[in-house]
Amino acid sequence: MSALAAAADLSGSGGPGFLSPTGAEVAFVLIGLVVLGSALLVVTTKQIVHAALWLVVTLGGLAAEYLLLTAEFIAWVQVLIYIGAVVVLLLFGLMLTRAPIGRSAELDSASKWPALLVAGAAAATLLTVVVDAFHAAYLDLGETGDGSARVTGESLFRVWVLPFEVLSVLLLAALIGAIILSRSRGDDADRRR
Amino acid sequence: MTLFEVLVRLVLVLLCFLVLPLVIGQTEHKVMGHMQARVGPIYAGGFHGWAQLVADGVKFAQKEDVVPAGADRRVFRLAPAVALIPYMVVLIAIPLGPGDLVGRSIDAGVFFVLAVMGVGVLGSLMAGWASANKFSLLGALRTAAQLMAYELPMLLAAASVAMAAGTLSLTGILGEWQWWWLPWQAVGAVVFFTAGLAELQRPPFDMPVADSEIIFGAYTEYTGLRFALFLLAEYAGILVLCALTTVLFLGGWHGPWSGDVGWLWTLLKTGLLAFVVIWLRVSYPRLREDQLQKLAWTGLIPLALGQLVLTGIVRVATA
Amino acid sequence: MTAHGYFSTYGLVGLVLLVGAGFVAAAFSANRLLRPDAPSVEKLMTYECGVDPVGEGWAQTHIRYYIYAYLYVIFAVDAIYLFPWATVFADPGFGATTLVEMFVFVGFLAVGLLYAWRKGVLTWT
Amino acid sequence: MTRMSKFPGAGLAKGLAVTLRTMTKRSVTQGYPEVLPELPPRSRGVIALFEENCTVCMLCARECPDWCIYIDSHKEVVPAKEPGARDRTRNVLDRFAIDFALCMYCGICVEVCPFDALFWSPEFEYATEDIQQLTHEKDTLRAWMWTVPAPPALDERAEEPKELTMARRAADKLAKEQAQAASEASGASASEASEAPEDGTP
Repeated sequence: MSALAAAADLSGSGGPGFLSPTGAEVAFVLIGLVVLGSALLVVTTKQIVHAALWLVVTLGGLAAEYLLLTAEFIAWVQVLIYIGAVVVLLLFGLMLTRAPIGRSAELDSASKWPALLVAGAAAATLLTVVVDAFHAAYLDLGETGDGSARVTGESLFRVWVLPFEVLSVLLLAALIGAIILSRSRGDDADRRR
Repeated sequence: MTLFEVLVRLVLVLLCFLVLPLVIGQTEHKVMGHMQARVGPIYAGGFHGWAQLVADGVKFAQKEDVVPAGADRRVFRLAPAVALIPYMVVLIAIPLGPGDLVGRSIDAGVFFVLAVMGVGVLGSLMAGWASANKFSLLGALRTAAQLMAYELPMLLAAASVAMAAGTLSLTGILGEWQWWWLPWQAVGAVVFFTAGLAELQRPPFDMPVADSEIIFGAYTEYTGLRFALFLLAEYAGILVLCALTTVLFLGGWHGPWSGDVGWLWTLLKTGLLAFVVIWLRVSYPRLREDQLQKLAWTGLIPLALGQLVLTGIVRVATA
Repeated sequence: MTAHGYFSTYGLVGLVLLVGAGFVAAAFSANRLLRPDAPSVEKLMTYECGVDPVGEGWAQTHIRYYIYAYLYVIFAVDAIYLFPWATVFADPGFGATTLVEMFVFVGFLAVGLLYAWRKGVLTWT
Repeated sequence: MTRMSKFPGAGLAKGLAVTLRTMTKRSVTQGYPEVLPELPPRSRGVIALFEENCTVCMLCARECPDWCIYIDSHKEVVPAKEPGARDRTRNVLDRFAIDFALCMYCGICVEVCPFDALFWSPEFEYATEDIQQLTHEKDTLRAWMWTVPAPPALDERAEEPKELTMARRAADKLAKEQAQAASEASGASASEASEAPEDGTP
């Protein structure tokens, strides 16, 4: 969220000033606040399924942010993979194991302050890195198309082919790992019986 | 686009969303009736009971809104809206005819449609969990398992068409479409349509709402208008699936005199597919859970991968 | 596509979202005016074929079911890459090489599917 | 599936063909409230009471498996017709009711009735909105008697029903006695003349 704001701020005379924001920028900040709020609710709510549902709001808000940054393809990947697959996976897992309705006391962790510290530190690091890397960059939303599937595909298959192929190995490793983890040692004997 | 034009498009999308699912629903009543040697509804509205679903809607609107005591009230109430609205949003990207006869041409068309449609299933999951009912929870679990098995073949089959056209835009795909894509993409079409049926939980893939086992799955505790919205979501889902299959695999508005009556071709093909959906429901028994998973993972996914290979080779060879 | 076109497109999508939410809200306001409200203990009881509900909603399910979920997420991530690839692979300058690159990518995952199949994960137990 | 078909999916296609063919045929639905159904013979709709035949023997009420028949009666003295004879008593039916909410339509009461007072009627339109109203009193049961169809005709060469044989025998006997009495009254000459032609016949 602050990347764009910082960019608008630091770019100085290069682009339009941050004191007269465009509609897209206003919407960006507002949605950013929604994302931040729902993200806080994800970690503070005492109802485990509600946490997963607030996560949907957070991820959906992020998708809207991507859309505002004209990263069309990534936005819909966000919806398809994170909301359509990962959250469904989470909910599925919760319902399979145990998802009581109402507050559960065990959701209050004793280590919440250290956790907050770690999360804060990680966020600060990321923020610093991002601001440092892009502080002079100004994303001109007037020239869109940078985030379309075609542009993504071109850069992926012209420049980033090797990481792409390595990714398939990573996915394969994840797949095999998942299969092995889900099959306990006595499983084969069970099957034969 | 002027403000007036925007308004017209919004109203048209809303109208399509409210009227066409009702038409499909009424057709289902009548077709299903006659296929089972019955006559279906005959009283409401006089002529062949055409107003049956309108009467149903009026009835639903007057019914008490019961939220079970053990339920999570907020999630329970929100679920129907989450199930319904994605299908309406999707309608805007589906082209009805050539040129500008589309709610709005979206660059990432196919991808947008598939992503947004996937959100709808959250509604069923929320409903199933929030009802505090064993049947509902089982229904939600089955819904999730079914989605996970069938979303993938659907994605792969849609990717095959995107490969053939070299674009993700639905209008772009129709612009590239040639008649010989019909045999070329036939396997993909079957995979897409079957997987779509499974995502809509229509028979023979209606394990998540299997009434003889778990009452009505995730919707067991719902009454009145909320229940009606879930039903509307199901029929809107049929509309979206059939329209999408038409656009991706059957050439959408392409056909004789498509310049003048292109929209009629789209509606005709969509209607035909909707008839097939109803026909399948009447003809086939429900698949068991293991058969469902087996069909998806060892049947549809390999078929879809094969279609991808075929599309890729043909496309590069003819380029 | 120009920026104006892009934003007006997604503006329209957002408007449809609003119209949909408005439709649901209007339907429920009308419902609120029309419906009766007479709750009773029996009516609000969880439905369980007419007998009083026993225990809570949760029932024990075998965790092996979960492997399908993993498989799906992994393959979905894979399938995502097909879309940007689909738009460019037949363009001049890509062609057969890109096709083979994708086949290698899909091939790795097909090996994974084959492994899962051989391990009996895909057969229901 | 017992037999594997030649082509994969042939069974699926066959299923589709069946439903499609059914769709093109006329439906078998009966338009009930407008068009009354043609009930098969001996339909068991409701149990009717032929009150005049009932002797309050209580057999039906006792045999009823779910005790849905209610009978009240009182005794009434019939004064002797002839002087010196004893007065007779007879049972008078006060109430005869069947609770059709309990009745399971087994027909045992109809079977056991020794005086043919209970009958099956094909009448079936007696649904009510209240379970209490399903208990029907004897006037309703008597009124249903009018809907009881005539017993079905016997087979062509079947034996005559016992009732008819007995009735005819009684009637013949009566006729003979009357004839005899008449002949005795008219005198001897007339009786001889009438006897003469009988000689020729065996």
